[in-house]
Amino acid sequence: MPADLNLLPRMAITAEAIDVASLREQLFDHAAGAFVSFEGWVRNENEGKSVTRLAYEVYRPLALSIGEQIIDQTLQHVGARAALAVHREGELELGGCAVWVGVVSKHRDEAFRATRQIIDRIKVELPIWKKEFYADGDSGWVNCERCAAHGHSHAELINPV
Amino acid sequence: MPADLNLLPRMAITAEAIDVASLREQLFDHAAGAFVSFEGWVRNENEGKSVTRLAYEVYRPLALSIGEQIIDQTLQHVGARAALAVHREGELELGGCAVWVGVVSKHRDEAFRATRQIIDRIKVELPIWKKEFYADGDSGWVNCERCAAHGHSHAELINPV
Amino acid sequence: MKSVQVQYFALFRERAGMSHERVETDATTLLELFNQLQHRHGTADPHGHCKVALNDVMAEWQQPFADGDTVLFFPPVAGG
Amino acid sequence: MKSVQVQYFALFRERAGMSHERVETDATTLLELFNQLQHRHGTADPHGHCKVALNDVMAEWQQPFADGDTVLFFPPVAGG
Repeated sequence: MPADLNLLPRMAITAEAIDVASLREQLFDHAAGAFVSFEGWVRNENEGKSVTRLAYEVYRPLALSIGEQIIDQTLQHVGARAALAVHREGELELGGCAVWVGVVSKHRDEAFRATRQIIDRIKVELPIWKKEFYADGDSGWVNCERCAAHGHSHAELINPV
Repeated sequence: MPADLNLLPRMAITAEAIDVASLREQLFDHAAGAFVSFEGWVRNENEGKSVTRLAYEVYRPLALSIGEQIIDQTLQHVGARAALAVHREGELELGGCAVWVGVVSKHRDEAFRATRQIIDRIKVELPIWKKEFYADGDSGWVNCERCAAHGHSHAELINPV
Repeated sequence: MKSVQVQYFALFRERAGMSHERVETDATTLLELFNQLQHRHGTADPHGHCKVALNDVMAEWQQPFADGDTVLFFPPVAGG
Repeated sequence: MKSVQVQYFALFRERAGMSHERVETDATTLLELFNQLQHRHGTADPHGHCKVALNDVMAEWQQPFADGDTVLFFPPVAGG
């Protein structure tokens, strides 16, 4: 795949609101027929508890290098043209955009697959931790999705500290 | 799935540039954790020919009713929260956004699957025809993807008229 | 004989040199009507390629139609 | 004895009450070091849950480390 767009670095961490319009424009490409984007928004409920806000802790050096590697591997593997990803750190309110991933490709199948692969890997491979604050005053660190999928018990970890 | 957002009609046809920021905002929803959008952009090449611009002809009454039905069926089938879709008609320049689909859901899998299903069906079920104009001065109506996938010969149809 | 309104789209419209016309016909199905109008739309066999709608509802080629109906002939679509 | 810089994140940081400390240790693998510091991070077994990085590169639990290295202990991540 030609890499006409000079987008490096393609993974970013920001403490500011994510500017989705600007990110989309960076991917404009006359050789691309498809653009797919994913956004993760702060939801008002998780596992039955009412969420009021949350905070992300990020270890930037490794989050950036692993994110860059994920995007690079995905573009090559899927054959999409270009991709960008941004993850928030710090506090977010309900409805806030916590993560954005965008991919352009010649045809749509590649853009859908690459966007999905990138967000799936970002969620389990980047050193990023999410602390949820609940309506009842509790708070807790959310466990990684991979562990949840494997059915491990993490009672000790999801209890508020 | 609750339908908190009052978005009807959810399928639109427009002769103006698609306002993606406004469409995204219409889907804001504190109970949604995932937002996926797809855009089809006018590409500078199709099947080896250099494309300079294109024009969509749309039969609005059926494009709107079939589009509405596709979104309704997909939301129910996949279990996503809400969706919107817009398709352009008339002339578009290179890089122009020809179609936009956006879906919000509680978790990301539903948003990815619903977005993909909606665009896949829009492309083959709506009465919309694309005429491409080429750098060599030719022009031609593009055949439906379903026919191409089935390997039918459409030599008579892709020749310029 | 029935009198129906026929509408042509995209390639069919360009080939027919018109977007619609009133047609007097003895055809009983939409397929028969389509075949009688081959000199307009230029296509010998619509199956698997083209679609037909009757009074703004998608229809089957073997479907009958009535005097006063509106018939829409759609060449292969290509949205997106 | 080796002297290493240890960094704790998220839940580990809160439990340890510190983000980093200098540790003198006779541990030979990262797993041994993790277990020696259980009174800080509070976790008995990191396998399948937690990750470790050595000098800003992801590492294996059985990996050795050297005097002067920086060791990062990551509780289960949850991006997005």
